[in-house]
Amino acid sequence: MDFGYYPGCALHGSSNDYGQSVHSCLDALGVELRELNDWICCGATAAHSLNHALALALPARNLAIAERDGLPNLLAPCPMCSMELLKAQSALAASDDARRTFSDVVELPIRGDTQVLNLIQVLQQIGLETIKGKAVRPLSDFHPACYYGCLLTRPPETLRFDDCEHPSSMETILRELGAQPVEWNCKTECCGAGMTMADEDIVLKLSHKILSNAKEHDANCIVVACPMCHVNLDMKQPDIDRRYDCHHDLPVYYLSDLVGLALGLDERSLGIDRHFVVKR
Amino acid sequence: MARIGVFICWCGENIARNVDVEQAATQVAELPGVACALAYKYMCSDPGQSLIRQKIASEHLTGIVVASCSPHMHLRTFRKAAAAEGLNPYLVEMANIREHCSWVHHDRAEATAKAVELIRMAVAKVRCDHALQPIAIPVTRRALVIGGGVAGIQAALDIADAGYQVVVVEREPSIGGKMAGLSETFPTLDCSQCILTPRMVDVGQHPNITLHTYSEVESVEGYLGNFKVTIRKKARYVDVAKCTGCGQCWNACPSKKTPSAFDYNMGTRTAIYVPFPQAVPARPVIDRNACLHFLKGKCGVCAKKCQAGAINYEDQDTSVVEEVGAVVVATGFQLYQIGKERNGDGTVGYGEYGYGEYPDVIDSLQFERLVSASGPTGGEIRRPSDGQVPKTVVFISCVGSRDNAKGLSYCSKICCMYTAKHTMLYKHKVHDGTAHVFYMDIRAGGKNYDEFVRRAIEQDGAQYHRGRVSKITQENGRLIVRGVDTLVGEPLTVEADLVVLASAMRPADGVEPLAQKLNVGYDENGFLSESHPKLRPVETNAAGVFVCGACQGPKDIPESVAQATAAAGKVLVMFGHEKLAREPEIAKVNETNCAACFTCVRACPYTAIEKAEIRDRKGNLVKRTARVNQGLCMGCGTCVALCPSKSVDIEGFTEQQVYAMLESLE
Amino acid sequence: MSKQIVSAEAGVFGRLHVADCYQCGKCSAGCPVAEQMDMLPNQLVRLVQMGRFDRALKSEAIWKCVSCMTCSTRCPKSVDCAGVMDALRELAVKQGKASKKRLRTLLFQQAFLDNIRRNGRLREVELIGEFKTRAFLKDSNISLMLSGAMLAPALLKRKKFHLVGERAKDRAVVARIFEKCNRLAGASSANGRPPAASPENGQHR
Amino acid sequence: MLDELRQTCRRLLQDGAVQAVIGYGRASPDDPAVPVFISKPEDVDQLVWDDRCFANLTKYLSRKEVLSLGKLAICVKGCDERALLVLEKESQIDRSQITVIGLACDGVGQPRLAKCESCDVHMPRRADIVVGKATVPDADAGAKRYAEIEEFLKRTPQDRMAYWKKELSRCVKCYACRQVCPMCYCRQCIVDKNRPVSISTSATLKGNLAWQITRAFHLAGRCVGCDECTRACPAGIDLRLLNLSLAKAAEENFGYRPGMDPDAEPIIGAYSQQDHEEFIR
Amino acid sequence: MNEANVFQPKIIAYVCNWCTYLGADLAGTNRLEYPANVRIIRLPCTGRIDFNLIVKAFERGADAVLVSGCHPGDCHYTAGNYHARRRWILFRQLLETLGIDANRVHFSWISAAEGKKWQQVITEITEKTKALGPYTAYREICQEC
Repeated sequence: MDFGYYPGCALHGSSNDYGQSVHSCLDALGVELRELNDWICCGATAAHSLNHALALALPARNLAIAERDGLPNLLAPCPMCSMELLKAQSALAASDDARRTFSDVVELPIRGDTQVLNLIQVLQQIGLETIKGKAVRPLSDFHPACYYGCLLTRPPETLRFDDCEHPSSMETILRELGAQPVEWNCKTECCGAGMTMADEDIVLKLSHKILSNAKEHDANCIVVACPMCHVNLDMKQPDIDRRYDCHHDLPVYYLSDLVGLALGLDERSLGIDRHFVVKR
Repeated sequence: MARIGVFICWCGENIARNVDVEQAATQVAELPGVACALAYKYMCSDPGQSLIRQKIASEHLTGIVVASCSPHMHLRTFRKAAAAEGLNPYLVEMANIREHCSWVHHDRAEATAKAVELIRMAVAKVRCDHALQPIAIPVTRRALVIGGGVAGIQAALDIADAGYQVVVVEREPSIGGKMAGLSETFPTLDCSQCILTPRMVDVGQHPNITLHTYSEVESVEGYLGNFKVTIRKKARYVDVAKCTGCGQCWNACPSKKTPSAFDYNMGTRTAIYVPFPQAVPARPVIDRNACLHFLKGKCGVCAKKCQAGAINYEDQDTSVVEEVGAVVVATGFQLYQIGKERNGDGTVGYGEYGYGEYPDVIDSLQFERLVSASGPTGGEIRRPSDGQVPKTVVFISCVGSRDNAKGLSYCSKICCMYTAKHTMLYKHKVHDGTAHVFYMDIRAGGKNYDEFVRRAIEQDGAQYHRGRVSKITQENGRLIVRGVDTLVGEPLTVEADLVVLASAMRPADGVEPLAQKLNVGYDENGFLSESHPKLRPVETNAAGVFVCGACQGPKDIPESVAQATAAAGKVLVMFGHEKLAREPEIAKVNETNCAACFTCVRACPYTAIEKAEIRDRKGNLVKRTARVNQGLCMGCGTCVALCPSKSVDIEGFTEQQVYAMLESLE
Repeated sequence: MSKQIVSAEAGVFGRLHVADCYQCGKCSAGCPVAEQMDMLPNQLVRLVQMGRFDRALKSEAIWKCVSCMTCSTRCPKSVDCAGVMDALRELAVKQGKASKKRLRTLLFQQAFLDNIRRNGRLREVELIGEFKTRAFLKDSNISLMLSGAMLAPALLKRKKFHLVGERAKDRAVVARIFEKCNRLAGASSANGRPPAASPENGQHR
Repeated sequence: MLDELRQTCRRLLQDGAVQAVIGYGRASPDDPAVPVFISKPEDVDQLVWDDRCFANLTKYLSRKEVLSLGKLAICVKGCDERALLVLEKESQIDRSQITVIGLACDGVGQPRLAKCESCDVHMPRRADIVVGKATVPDADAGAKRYAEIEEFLKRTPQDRMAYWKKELSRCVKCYACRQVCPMCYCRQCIVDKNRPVSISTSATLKGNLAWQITRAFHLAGRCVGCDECTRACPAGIDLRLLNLSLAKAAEENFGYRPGMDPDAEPIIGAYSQQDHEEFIR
Repeated sequence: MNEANVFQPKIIAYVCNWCTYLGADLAGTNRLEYPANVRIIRLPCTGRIDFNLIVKAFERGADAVLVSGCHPGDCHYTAGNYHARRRWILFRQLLETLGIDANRVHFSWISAAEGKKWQQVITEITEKTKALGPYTAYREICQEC
């Protein structure tokens, strides 16, 4: 089984630990990732805030490359990338005009039928039974709060993934691997996302709320499937502790981290040792 | 020689604004056969109609065209006016220059040109009209009422009291409907059961009423005045004739844990049960899915306890056929199923409110049972999760209604009132409690209605916040309600012990297949369609079938009852005649030309065409032909399109008329 | 002025179903940053409905929005409230009306786009440097300039970024995409940032 | 085979099982066979059977003067026989009163008619008496059934219209197509109605087109493909194409071939909720 | 804007009395503007709409014809629209064979609640027909009388 792979800027940059984790984990599952040839940035919030056309064109270029190179599906582990790709795709699907215009803009013909997948969907396609079959270490020590953030499920009509108010797909996978996910209330609350640079106060406040709620519901770690969520909850956690005078002390794992651990990989090969908050 | 009068209506400014009515009159006056053409401000008004009548007389008109609104609006009106002056009403045609012209085309020249053409078409049509006589059909003076809620009860009693036989069909084991489960009613706060149960008893005991409970309409045949209705009586496993309603059986039944549908799952019941103590008939049924006898093949306690020997485990569904002349549909409503109904793209509505996840988030009918003296808590307000008395309750309006994205686009109309009532009932029982209401608008039109809502706010201190709630979560046994008060422009979070969602009213399950059996139309939401929103509010387009209550649209008890009486009135008007007059715009076979291929017989949706034989005086077969049963034909014209030799035609829409209209086009 | 915008922008906001909003406030109720907004999302939609772009464009709230899309997801009328925020931001920049106080978000986003235009992919170190310099030049806020500087060693230690970063190979096509999109968006310059975007210019009107 | 046919007919007439036999006879040696109506056993020698017996004789079953001959036997080829089933479904004949003599047939005409090339009913299947033996049709005979129309439909719409304009401009409204069609049994044809005139009676292109549309569509789901209309047309218009296109539509959309399956419900005057409607907005 | 210079197509709409006619009424009640090119001929049901009417409309110079009625399952007469649908399936084949432009014969289901759809359908048909131009091919046929 192999998948097309669109890492996006984050996984090649400051969230390369996520990239490492995804690679190691899927490798262990016998999945081959075929990275998109000369992909470009999806534009993220900046594009859709400042230039509507650009917000369609940048992801459209990537979709067109995937079509050109014969990749029927594309794993985009970053939900921002994945949402931008899907948004472009549904805009393209909606009108012939748009397809023509943007084929012209991105200088490649585009149909818009690539199947864009997030990390959870890839794990689902690999199959719970397969993963379980390869697992060697139960995750029974882990009581994760599974955190979906905004863009894994929103906007629902574009993402068409899980229940946008009460998602449970990560819990399903982790529970199968022996973890005991907690029920909590901030699964889909926003952590402040792209405001990390521009407005740190918002990020600290929102992320603090999320960490606190996870703790109140007896989680001993948080699981994410998003590089931005990880930055805000992990890298910013020391700042949050300082600002709000508390000790959350909650390690934040990528979903692929925990699946990788269950598969018997060590923390180092998954890049967990490079996180800011480490398990004591 | 045709002498057609054309009457062009201004409809105030509605038509005159975009159509130059005077110019149109001048132009159409030139058309062949037009004797006079004139415009007037309001043609449907009394003076307008008088004008038409006067011209019919003075100009010796042989047909008239009224160019005004949709024929669905006023064709009847103008036909009546013509008839009053002695002109056959079927010599009246309309040109729809309002809905199809002035309201949709804003270029005056274009609209005027089109109006003239529409009138020309109508003139062409009316020239081919001929006088028709209504068709007389016999009436069975016996009515069927479908649904035994307050509307059905009212309609049945009114008809029965007038001296006619009524058959009532109710799907549940008892009549009473939703009202039987309500606590107190707005705006008087009188007890729902106290008003309703005596009426239920009246139905049960009325000599003119035949009651089929736990029964459903299976099929409907026939037509206006002559329906044959097959009713399926579901197996009760209790012989109603033998049973005395003593209660020994349900008191002894060991299976006690079935959620009570009557209590909206807020309480439990036994496997053999009456839905509520005041049930009519006060006879139990056995729920096969809960009964140990059926599930495990043992038990039989009820049969042992029953001294009347009324328990019959071998009972089967049976069918009865009732012949009736009129049908009243009063199938009522159900609540929008929060979190269970899917919108267009398949997402489930209102996950954000946690209904079904958090036990203390309930809907309004569940709250009714919670405050009802006959409810599972005996009228004490105790929340489902832990039985505590909730000190803060949040009521959320417009759940499922006025919500195109997740629910139904319409306003459910009664929720504002019942929510105000709920806050009052709550405050009357929990004096130190706080009731918050999140609302978008307060719609309290009705006698003493707005006063009632003000009382909830001013006297009982309900906290009303204008804004919708975005999310409900649960922390430490309390519900965190994240809303907004748009009037102060601030987000607002309330910690509540209980949340009540004012869920929308929508038609009861199964109304659509029923409507199809009855040939009654319904709208996209499943509400049954009345013939005319203003002038024929309880009639339907299926002759002899009437509607009342919430199956026709959201409404409260007084309105339902009023409409039920209106429907009963219409039935009685029908029953006041020995024979009924039917619109003659139906199919007619040219029997001489008919080649008797009988394609029409195969196609007719009403089996209204039969194979007939024409014989000479000696009884020899001359020819065979198709023939229309005037009582059954509804005038759809399917036969006309299928007949290769056009040996069948439909009055009012004849081949000649349609071609004349086409020919008249420039 | 506002009338002119209405006609020019009616299409954009029309597509977002702004007219359908009946002001229930659910967007504001669920917004994670509503408390920090000078104007609530529903109020902004109302201003757009009224054609009062002057007020809406100046609001800080549009720059507080974290694009989490909770508003659009829960809107009972399917108004794309998050899309309205995007459109307002785009318009504010185009008209040079972006709130001075919220300059930083805008500067960040512009620096972000400039970075992609040049490199095809984001080069984080370059972006941070550029953003901070631009921000410092605008508001001389030394603390932002320094903040995060302390983070750098920690990130380096964790090998969490390349000092140089990577680039797409075919950068020419990226530049052309930017150009074409600017033309599509009706902007006059080719960098995702029309000249009028400078907030000072906006203030002089 | 001819002897067998004559003997069969003679016996039927002698026994009084029928009062008349409708069959083929020869008027002149060079022309196609003509219908003959044999009432006397001694006249059966007038009957012929060869590959010039084109006519579909079922047409005469709805003629008053023929019906007045008494109980009838009729000679049909496998293709003509399908018409009997349609007429029966449409209450036009009482099958129990008619003796059907089926003629085994390997095709008529020299060269064979187009319809014979794709014929899959060489042997009549529901005749009371079958005379002769025919070859078994090729397994793929049916595959070529719509070849001509499929070929025609490959042309552009403009081309098709131009074709019909040219062809129909020759039509003289002689109604021979109607007169020979066994399915045209209306007592008064719609084209002969004058209130209203739905089809212009003059032999102009407008009237000719309207007439041919009407004729073809009235045969939708009914035409058995005997092609008598085409054979009868003095202007040589290939009416077969129109009939074929509707036969194709009937088979493709509803799996229905008129006159083939006595248990199949006729498609006109019936419907299915599953009928496709991708063309409807 | 000289109207005379702009081709104004003639569109004839055969609609059923109970769904599409009421849908068009609703478009009026809601003041939904659309081009004035359509002429409605009201018939009880799509079941009544014969193919001859479509032919006749073209003979009378129509540039496009619309046939519209109740959605499947919603027929006021329960099944008229199903009969009609079946006929149209067959009739379309005949039109194709004759080379009659399928872009000029339109079928739709428009319910009494779909005023908006009526507006859209009429607007689209009008625009489409304007783009196609007058139906000269058929007019030529008729001129030869």
